[in-house]
Amino acid sequence: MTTIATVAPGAGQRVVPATGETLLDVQNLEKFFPIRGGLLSRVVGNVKAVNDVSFSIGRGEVVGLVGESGSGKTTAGRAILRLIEPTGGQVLFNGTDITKLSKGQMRDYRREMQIIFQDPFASLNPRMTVADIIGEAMQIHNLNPGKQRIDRIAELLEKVGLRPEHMRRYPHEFSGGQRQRIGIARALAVNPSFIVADEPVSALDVSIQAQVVNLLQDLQEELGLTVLFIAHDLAVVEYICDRIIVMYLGRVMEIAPSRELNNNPKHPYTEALLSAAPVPDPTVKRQRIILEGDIPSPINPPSGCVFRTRCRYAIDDCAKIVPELREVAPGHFKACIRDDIL
Amino acid sequence: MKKALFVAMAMTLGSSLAAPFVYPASWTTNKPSEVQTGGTLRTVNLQDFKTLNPFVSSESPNLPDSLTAGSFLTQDPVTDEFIPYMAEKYTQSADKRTFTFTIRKGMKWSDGKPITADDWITSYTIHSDKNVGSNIYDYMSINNQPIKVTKVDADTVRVVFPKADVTALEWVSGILYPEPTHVFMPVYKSKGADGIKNMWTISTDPKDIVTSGSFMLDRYQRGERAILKKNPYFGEWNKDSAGKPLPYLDGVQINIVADANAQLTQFLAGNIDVYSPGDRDKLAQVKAAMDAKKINGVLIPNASARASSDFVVFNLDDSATYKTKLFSNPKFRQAFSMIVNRDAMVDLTLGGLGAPTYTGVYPVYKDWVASGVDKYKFNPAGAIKLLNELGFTKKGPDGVLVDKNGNKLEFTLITNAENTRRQGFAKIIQDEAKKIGMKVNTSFIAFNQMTTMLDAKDNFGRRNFDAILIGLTGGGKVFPVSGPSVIECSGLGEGGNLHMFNQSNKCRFPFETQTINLYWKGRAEFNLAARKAIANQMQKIEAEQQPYVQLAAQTVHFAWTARTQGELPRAAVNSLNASTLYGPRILDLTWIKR
Amino acid sequence: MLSEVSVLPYIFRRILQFIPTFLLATLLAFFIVQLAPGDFLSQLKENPSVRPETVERLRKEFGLDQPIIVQYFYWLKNFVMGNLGQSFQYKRPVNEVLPGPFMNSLILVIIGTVLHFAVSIPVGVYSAVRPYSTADKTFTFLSYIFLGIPSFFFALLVIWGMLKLQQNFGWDMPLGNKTSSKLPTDISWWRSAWDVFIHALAPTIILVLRGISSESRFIRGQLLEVLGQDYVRTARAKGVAENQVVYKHALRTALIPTIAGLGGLLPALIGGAGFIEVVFNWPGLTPLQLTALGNQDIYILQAVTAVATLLYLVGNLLSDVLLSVIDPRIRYH
Amino acid sequence: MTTTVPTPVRKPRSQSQWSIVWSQFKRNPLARVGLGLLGLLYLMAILAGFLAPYGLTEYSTTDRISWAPPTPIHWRDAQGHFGPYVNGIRRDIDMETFRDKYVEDTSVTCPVKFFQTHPGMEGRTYRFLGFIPTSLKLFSVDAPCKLYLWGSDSYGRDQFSRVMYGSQISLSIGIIASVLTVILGLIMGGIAGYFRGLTDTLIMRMVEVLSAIPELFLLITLRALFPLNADPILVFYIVIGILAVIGWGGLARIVRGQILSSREQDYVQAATALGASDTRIIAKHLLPNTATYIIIFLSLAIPGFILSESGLSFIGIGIVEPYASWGSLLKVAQDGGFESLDARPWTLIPGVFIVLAVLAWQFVGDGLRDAFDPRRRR
Amino acid sequence: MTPQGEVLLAVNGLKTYFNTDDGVVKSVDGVTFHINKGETLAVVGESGSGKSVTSLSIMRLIPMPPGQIVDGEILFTGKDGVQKNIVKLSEAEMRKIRGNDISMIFQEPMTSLNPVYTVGDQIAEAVMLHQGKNKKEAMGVAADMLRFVGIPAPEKRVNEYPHQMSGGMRQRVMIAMALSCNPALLIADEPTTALDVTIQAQILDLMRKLQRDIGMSILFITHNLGVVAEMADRVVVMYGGRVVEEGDVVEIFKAPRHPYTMGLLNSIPRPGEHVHVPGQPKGRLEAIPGNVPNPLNLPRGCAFEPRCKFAVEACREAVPPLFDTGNGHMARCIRWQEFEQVQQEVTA
Repeated sequence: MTTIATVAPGAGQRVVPATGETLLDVQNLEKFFPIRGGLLSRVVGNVKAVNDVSFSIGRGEVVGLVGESGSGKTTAGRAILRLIEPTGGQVLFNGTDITKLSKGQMRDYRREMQIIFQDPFASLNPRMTVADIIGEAMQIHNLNPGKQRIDRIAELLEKVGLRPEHMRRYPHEFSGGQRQRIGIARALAVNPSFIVADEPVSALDVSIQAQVVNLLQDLQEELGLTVLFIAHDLAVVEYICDRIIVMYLGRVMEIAPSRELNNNPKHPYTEALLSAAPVPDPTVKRQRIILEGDIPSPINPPSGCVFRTRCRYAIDDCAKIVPELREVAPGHFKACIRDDIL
Repeated sequence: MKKALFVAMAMTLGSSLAAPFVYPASWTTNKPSEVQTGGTLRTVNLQDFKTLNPFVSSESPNLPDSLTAGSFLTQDPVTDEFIPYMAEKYTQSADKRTFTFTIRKGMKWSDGKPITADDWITSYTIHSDKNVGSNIYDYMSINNQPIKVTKVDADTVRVVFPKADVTALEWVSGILYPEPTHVFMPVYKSKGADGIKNMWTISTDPKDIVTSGSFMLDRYQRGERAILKKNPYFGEWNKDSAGKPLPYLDGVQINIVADANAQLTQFLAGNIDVYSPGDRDKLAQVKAAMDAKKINGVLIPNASARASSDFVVFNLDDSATYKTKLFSNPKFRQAFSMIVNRDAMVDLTLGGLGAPTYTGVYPVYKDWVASGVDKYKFNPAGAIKLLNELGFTKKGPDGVLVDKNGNKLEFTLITNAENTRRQGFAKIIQDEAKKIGMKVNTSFIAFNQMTTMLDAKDNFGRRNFDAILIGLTGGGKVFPVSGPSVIECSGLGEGGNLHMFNQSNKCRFPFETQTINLYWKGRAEFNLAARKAIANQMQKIEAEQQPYVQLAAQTVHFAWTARTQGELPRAAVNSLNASTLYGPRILDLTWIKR
Repeated sequence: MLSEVSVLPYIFRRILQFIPTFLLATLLAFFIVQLAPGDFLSQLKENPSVRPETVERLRKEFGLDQPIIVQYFYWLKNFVMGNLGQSFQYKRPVNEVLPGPFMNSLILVIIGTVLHFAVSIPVGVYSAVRPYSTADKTFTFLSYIFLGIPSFFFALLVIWGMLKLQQNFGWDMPLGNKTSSKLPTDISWWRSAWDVFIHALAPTIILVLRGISSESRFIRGQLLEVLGQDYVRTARAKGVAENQVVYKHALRTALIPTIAGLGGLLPALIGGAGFIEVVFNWPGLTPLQLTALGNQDIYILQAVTAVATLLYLVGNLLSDVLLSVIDPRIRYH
Repeated sequence: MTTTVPTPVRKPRSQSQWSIVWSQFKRNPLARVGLGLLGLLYLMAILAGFLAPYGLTEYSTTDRISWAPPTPIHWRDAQGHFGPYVNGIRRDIDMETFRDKYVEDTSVTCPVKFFQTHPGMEGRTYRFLGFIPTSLKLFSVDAPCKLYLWGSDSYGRDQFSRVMYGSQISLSIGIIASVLTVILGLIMGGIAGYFRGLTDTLIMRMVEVLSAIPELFLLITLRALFPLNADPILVFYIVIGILAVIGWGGLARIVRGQILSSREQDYVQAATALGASDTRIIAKHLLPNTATYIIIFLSLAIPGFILSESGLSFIGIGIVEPYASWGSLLKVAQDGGFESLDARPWTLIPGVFIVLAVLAWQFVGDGLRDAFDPRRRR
Repeated sequence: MTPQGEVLLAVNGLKTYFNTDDGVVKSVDGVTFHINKGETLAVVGESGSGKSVTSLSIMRLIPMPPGQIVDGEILFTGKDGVQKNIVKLSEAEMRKIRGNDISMIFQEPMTSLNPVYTVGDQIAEAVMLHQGKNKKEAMGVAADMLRFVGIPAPEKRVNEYPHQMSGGMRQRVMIAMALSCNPALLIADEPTTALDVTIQAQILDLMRKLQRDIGMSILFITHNLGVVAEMADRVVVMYGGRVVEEGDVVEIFKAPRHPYTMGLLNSIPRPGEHVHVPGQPKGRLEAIPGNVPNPLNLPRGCAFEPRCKFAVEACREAVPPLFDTGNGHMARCIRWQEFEQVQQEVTA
């Protein structure tokens, strides 16, 4: 089932293959935010939020994008949808580079690519009813005109586990979990094939998280959606994703199928991340790998490997060489120069 | 001690050499025996003084006038006669053009230097220098012919007028004051006009200000007050009828306040001694405070009419617009005069304290106002009749009269926003006009803007107004009719003259030429009765032609605290003899009762 | 120090940004005043004896015959060299005319600023610490009333009241003006300073009453909000006494917006002092400006505008600097 | 803030933001008082013609009356009939006190009549609710009597009627000026915030310039530029327009800030993701978001402009004859100085109305601000 | 109730209510539990369960009004060995306890430090307040404490402002501040919720180490069961303002006796346990249906009843009592005895 594309070593173009037919292909994606300073407000530096990120996602695949705050995972997710204009690289959707599209052309692609947000409070316009919120997309793209629209909204609400009569209410009348369902219904309104789920459960109460995770899983299976699932919590990602991308300081550290990543992490950062997550079992007493210090500032990231300052395996070369993302096992990629560890 | 002795010796010396000027006993109600010397008179001015320089001062009242003694002659406030003051005597030539003045001996500047003939020449020379920009530069000539002032010898000055003129003595007493040669001449010679202009500012050290008058500057606190102190040399040549040196006062305090309400506050609080209530409200306040014994003082309400006028002037341009043609028709102006409800103006705007006016001679000149000039007094029916004659026979749907060409009887009346009295007059005109179908729009704008309108021309060469409500003030007692700047219709340059209804520099109407001719005839007429007859003739023409539609004149009121003494006899208390700063009194004869 | 390194370029940059604002404001003012019909010389027309050629001569002398833009650049050049031009009315350099009224206005503004903060901070704090108490409600009610009365009319009422006190009780009230006319001329400096202060008091109070009314309520709201902040809870959890919590931990941050508004306060007070200076007969900038407006004494107007603009800019700079002192987050960013 | 105070989830009531704000607003007693007061004042302005017994400029130049005090209303006449009536008045100028003296002429009695029309009296016709021409008055007395409920001015015009008519200008001024300010502020702030870059810099510099130039100076000089024969009321509204032109800066700055921050809001991102156009985002998501602030701004700016109007009258560039506003009526009292306070206190009534209107708007504004602010909700 | 070991703090029948316009919110409604000396007690619950209000009640930091401690007692034995009822103490007495006997750290390290004072100042303030040290000595203590909590270069860091530090560093500062006066009890209100997982590991590690060294008790408030499993000796589970289950940490995780606890445990994905394998059908989490209850509108009976799959008619009628299920394990469920079988079924 795994098709392996050629990896051109050292070349700018790196294609990290997807499972099955490729839907989304991200190549050398870059997003730099300029920092202004000095007397005349000139650009004095860049926040390299996303730096040379490449991966691809197959149709129907659920891919997790994991990283701590400052890793650039949310920026990457939004840059793929051009909600933030990327400063470099390509995003091929069904073979079309959407970064080159005009605003008008992009509008058509927006029907295909949707996003679900983290904060169920901030992502719904408080002044619109549920029907307006879900119907807005249909209005923009002229879908389901007239009476059909109401039916479609009702159908969507039922699909996400709400009742049709909820459509006349306002967001503030719902709980966090219900709002997140509304956000999902909005994303589904245009029948997208690809969804970026940007930490969709992090802001929810524990008992509600499972509901939403289950819902997403059901919808993904039912509609055959392709999902990029962004999260900081490996446990949730492992649970629903086929493959996982681990990011740190704007760069990809490791890409691997979920089980492979969990059982056999190849990158020291992934190893630490897995180790740091607390296990809800008081009888298990693990030896922890505790990373020292903080995540460095993305304005001034370490030279060479960005993780080296916290890496227990770091050697002198790590400061000199920017590690390439390379395949170390079938479908398993890592950006680390050391093969003698893990 | 030594100094006092020296001063006393100087005084006796001075008096032995020269005869001092003795103030007639008739100039004050007080007997010399009652007078107490010392004390400070506290008065008030409505704006900050801007300069101490007599050559550039243009405001009124101003400090240089307060600090000057006067000139060769002075006008007796009671008899209106001109009597020698800084001149011991004077002679007049047979053609009445040349006057020769012999300077009084013993006069001194406040720094002790003698006042000489040179000081008049200095004054004349500098005021006559165009580049100085003196406010009285234009007074230095009459009808473009210069008045000549020359020094005959150290004690004698000759003044030659271009022609015989009844106002010559007024000029001599009121325009040309001597200025200290030893202060100004060196600067004028070295730095010219610019040097003069930079002298004697508000911030100049008071010690450097040299005056001839009874007081000299002690201190000037900008925006707050001017403090004057007695000029020690003045008393050497100015005595009261009992021979006491003048002035009686030690000092004068001129407080500066921002507006008329603040002025009233200061008087009611007992902070100032003299005050002229500007309108009925303030008069009532003063009266109430005096009745309630909050202030111990004297109030003379309705002392006389004011020396000023308010009138409406129309744009009588020779431009072929419908409106100027209408305004140029005397019937229209007569009709307009007949809708001016002057009684209502007096009653409602002036609170009953005033009188209707029909001519340009201010009503304070009781003897000069012609009788029978009220032909076009308030008479709406008469106005309608005249307007009918002009073709305004029917009213439009909005109640405004229209003529057969459909022209509406509508115009805009402008007056200045600062003046509530004029706005009140405009309002009454507007309301009365409306009743007969004449639509008057009112517009209240800044005074500067309004005066600009009088000669500002639009792209078609027309002046851009319909009618303006404005007033005039100033003038002497000798021939108190409107002066040449107001009535001269030709021979004047562009702008700047007050011939408001016609500034085309051409005499459009026969009455214009008639009036100016009569005026110059009057200026040369030395017989009072004949001169009055000429003034009557002029007023008759004015009343018939209505180039300026006169409205109403306010009366003036005087109040002072009981400690303030030395006012003019009641008969002489009127707006012409009262000073804005000191009220109806001569400052030199004023004293404080303790 | 780190702070100085990062603050100085910031201030310098602010000053650079001020220059276009200043130029635009003064140019605009210059144009507007010249657009109005008439000029300083128009008033000479009232005088029957001034001839047209006199007016023309003076017009040339004052440079009023030049195109406006030429006049502006001429003014600007002189301004840069410290020469504010010539006042037409005073016939003196504006440099000499302006300082007096400016200082007088400044007296009101400085006493006003002190009063503004000295009253509004305690009142605001008290109301925030005891919200909905009787005192809080009273302050609120009073501030509503003071916000509702037109200041010029309030000034008239106050003067009237003071006059009645003086007339009926013989108390010597500071009825307008800057100094008492009754004092002898040779008094000590502190006696005359006291005299000025007494006279400045009533106008200043009326001047700042509106500001105090809104500021105290603003501070109350700010403080109430800060008192609900996490770090205030932290301070309480440490066992810090309540008044320390309020004054040390909460007030400083609560005052940040107030200080940010300081920049606007100076010109607002100078502007707001206007009516009150007129009614109270205070020889400040507004009476100067009003007579200058009436007489179209353009260089006075230009100077007042320039001073007001500078004050605005300096005020902004001042509040920026103060903010960086009070709030380290600004200093380091 | 963490969960120190539990924020109760409200019972599911299907309410919009607005109905929540309204229910919050209703809980605030001062806001309720303010709203009630405003209701009364604006009703008064709408019904001014009906409530005012006389026309705006109605007075007599023949039967002259000046500063008449409030007319006493009598209830029981000599015959014992019950019902309101007034006596005729006689005026003298007292040349001792220089004040007008009025004596009731008991031989003349005129009943106060209700709901009378006054055909043929031009000054008294008005348009009821703005369109029905009528001269129906709530109350009036026939000549020769005068009914001055709140005294008269120096021309003998009825102060009560003038206050009624003046309310139309005073109360509309605030609304017009603040709406103008809001429109300008929204447009300029919206442009600056949405387009950013050079446009933003230019607009913000303009804001700075406008706030740097003294307001008084701008008002007086710009006022001098208007055509003279323009209707005074039009000129006055232009002055108000100038006020708005001077005053939009603060609002623009805030609108700009709000737009800059709302652009980053997730729901705006969501709309972008859905393919919404710029226009749609501005109109449906960004501007409505500023609505809260705008409403509060309006309700607090309006009293400011009502006060500004009186300030304009004070410096003589406010509304002029024949029109009247509370500000110009108060200016009459101000011009009278102490005499107004001592001898004719009824001239201060317009000032009371200014204070009331400002107070009421403040109450409402503060109430709205609290109601909109979830942190201030009770 | 048989407390094992020496009781440091005992909360008995605590009721903390808030008056809102919509009615009285019974945030904490009769909560009873205790903490032994040297023990870590975890209080678990979701938003609105009353766990934070409980901790603030212990500190007497409930904003009053609108909050009010209506009933109950909080017995605390401070460093002086005297047992006091915190509810009855005067404000001045309470101030002596806060930061000295009982310290608290909060969820949001970004907002819990005063932005306008240096971290040194803020730590020294507590030291000066409770230990009577002067400013200089207190700053020395502050530096020592920063070193103690593992902040590098503490002498330099005392002069820094909070905004110059990362979230993890700030939380360390908070801990340093809390421990500066050797408190007997540390209340940690979700101290790692806002932190990244690697930083969370650091902080949890630090707290464990510090507790070992100092021997204080910790009241650990959290919603993260993984953190509970790692940190706690005993656990109190709260729901709808009441304790629904209490017991030894191993007991709670192995044999929960309340459906809510059971639901919580089942609904979280466990690291490494449910890893998805492509091509195989995905597993499902067992979610608790329904929503977190509205504190204004709690059911009359068991607060969890509307979401409980085991609910019977009797659950609706009255609030169930807290049943002692043995071994100091208690559960507020009338069907607790039946769950032994259910538990076995599930694990089988």
